[in-house]
Amino acid sequence: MIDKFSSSIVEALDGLTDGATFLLGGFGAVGQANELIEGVLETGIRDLTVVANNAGYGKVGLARLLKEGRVRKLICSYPRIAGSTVFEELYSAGRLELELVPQGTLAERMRAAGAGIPAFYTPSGAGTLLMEGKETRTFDAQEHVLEEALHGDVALVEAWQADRWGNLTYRAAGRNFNPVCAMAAKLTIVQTQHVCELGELDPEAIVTPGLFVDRIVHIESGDPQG
Amino acid sequence: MIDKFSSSIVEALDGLTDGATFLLGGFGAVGQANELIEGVLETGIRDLTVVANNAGYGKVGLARLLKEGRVRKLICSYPRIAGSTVFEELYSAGRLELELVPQGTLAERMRAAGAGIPAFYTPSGAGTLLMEGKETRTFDAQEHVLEEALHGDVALVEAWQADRWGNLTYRAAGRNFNPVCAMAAKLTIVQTQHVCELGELDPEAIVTPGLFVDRIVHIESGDPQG
Amino acid sequence: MTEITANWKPRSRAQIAARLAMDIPEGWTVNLGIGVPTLVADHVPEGREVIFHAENGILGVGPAPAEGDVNRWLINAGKQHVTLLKGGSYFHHADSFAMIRGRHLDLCVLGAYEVSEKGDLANWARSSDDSAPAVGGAMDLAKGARRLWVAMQHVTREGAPRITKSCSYPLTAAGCVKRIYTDLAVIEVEADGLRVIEMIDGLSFNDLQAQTGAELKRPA
Amino acid sequence: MTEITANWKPRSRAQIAARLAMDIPEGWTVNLGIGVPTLVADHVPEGREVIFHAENGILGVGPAPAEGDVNRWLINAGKQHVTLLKGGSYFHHADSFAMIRGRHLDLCVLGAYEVSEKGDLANWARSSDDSAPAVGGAMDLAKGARRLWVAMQHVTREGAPRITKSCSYPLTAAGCVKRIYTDLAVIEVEADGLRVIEMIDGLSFNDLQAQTGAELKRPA
Repeated sequence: MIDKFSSSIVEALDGLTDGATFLLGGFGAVGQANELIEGVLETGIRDLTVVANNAGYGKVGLARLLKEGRVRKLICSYPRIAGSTVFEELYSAGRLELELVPQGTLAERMRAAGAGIPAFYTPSGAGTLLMEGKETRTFDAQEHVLEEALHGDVALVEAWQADRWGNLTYRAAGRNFNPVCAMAAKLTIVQTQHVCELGELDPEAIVTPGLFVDRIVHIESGDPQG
Repeated sequence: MIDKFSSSIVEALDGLTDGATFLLGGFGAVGQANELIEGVLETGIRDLTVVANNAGYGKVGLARLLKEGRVRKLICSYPRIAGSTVFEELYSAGRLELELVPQGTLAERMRAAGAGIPAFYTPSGAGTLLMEGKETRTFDAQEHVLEEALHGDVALVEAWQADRWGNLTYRAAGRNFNPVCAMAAKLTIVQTQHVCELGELDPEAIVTPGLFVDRIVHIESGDPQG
Repeated sequence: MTEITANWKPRSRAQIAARLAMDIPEGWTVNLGIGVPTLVADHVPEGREVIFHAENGILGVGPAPAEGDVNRWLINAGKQHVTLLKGGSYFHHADSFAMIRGRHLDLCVLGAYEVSEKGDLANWARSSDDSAPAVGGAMDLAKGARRLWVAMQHVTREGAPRITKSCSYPLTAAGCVKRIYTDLAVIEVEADGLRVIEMIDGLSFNDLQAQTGAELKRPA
Repeated sequence: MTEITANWKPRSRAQIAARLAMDIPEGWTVNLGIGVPTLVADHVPEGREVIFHAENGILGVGPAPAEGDVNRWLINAGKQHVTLLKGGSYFHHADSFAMIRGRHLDLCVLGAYEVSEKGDLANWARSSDDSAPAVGGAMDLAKGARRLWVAMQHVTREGAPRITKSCSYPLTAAGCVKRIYTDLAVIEVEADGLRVIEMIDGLSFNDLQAQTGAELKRPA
């Protein structure tokens, strides 16, 4: 019987290695898999590349991972951390590499990775500092930038509901980057607020079909704090 | 008050012109906006380019439009028509231009059009007859083909439920190409089996948000026949 | 900057937002940036249905919730708690930016550090080595929305013009701004330069020009 | 073709499907092409959970419905009526092919006109000017699935081999086939050629080789 549930965070995070690229769902405080991220901290792995919209929110999750010096490089659209100076301190001190990516390009690069599209052209960012050195091409008389798929070794996702096949739903703005991260990693690990029996989720309303999910752990983390 | 409902097929199809490119949802007999397509036939417009997975199903909808000689070019993945020889006769007689596109590339080209991506690379079809003359490029030691966005002037979509903002749901395999077509056309026209009050559709389960939809007409066409 | 003897009172942030909101027709889908743009939602004239998009995956964003009635899962792009209107929907980030990049938004309203006479926008970094650069969705919105209006103060706190011949800060996108709503005026970016559409009561064209770093054309 | 005195009986279509189904481990996500591949779903060993994907937007495809209990909105890629298992889900075509192209399917089983000794697949057109060419999702599946197995008759109705040195029909994709299940044998496409894994009872290696258009290696 297919059963993707792990009995603990430790089990769900088994096998992670130094140098891995992590894709983190979440936007602001909502939809962050903070317990999994702090579990990564516990594993002791380091030299990580982290892909996330924000550089953490508040002082939990990614903000802690950054503060503990585990992250070598951040690929991010909006790295300022509300209520924290962790990012700015590390970045100013040259202890954190930053690749700043327009938010839509960040999402689309992960979607492309998940969809087997190695590269695509986008108008976003054309003619700006962020695109210096990138290949460009004109379509419809407008400059476009060639952007490559952004793959992860591991995705850490927060879901609202999950079943044993790995089917997921999200809650309101908690959806954000989570379904895109789930598509784009070799190993997708989910923390879910609720566990459902197979067949309980409406097939018309499943957002992430199970084939994108590898491991799930049930964590009732409650409402986002932020 | 925003109200995208038209009172008739004629009203919903107002303003269509010769030479337009139509994107048609549907796969097999399921999710075909047959009543709108036959409405297009009634308008008398011709010289159309039609983008659809199949060249119609049975002898209704697109099969009729083809038979009446209104279509100049078909962009399609699987043009054989079950229970009909319309396509083969026209194509063999040189009276219909055909652009054969792998099914996933067809879907992704429309999704790209809807998402403001002018072109992308895909492995599908690389090294085959269908890609002769197309630009290619190697990523990860594998040949990829550059495919361009496929825009429509008009999309004809069949939905299960719709509200006055144009939010749509579909039914089972009736979803297929419909949400992708809805994204990719300048004018998206929907026939819906059911009409809902605003707020009646679950915000977590709306498949096509209203901003992709221009006009809706209520047609209880019943179950697909095929 | 030039000393100006004022017999006029600049628009408040709320008044800038309200003035801009007047120009949004019924039925438009609109994305609002953080700052003054966010206030636009509160000033859409009664009975006019406008649909607000938040790039973090919401269409049909409603007003801030009543205190004690906050859904902590429901925030806008500025991370403020919001509500969802009837007819609203949720989607993921790639779908959300497909809407933006695919030109499905009628309007985006953004704040700016600077806008040039060509409609160039600078609103994401103070310098090329900003200590905390943060672009968010601004570049996607600037390129993707069918039209981009800016809502901002006409001059900096130090009195320097924000509307200039060219931007000194790193660009968000070139030639994207169609209209500028400030505390002093409404200005259209036309192919051949900046046309004043409206000035606040009591302000002379010369006073406005004096606070603007690019040549203005008089109201038509 | 060589006349063969048979003391063996070729596998039926259902038997080919059943033999292939034996090799699908629990938990795989599998797409089945039309023809013999479709039959695979009916032969997964009891109690082994395998998830079937249909490229028209279904994950968790179940068996054909009982007569009189058909949901006419629920068809597979071959346009046959199917059911949905508990745990099944629906999605649109771009998402469906994202799954395929993005290498999220463990296996795809397709029919073929021909397979070459390099694993080239030809299954979509009989000639470069076929009067009704129809590619469907074959090219996406051939490139996208993590592994591709072919289920087909070993020879054509006329007795000509379908497993050949190179394909005479237009290619679906080069070098994509990993294993071939026919009415006579199971053959692995290895880097240096075709390795026979299994033959049906009573068939000699030489008999099999005689019906194959490329050199076979004996079972290891």
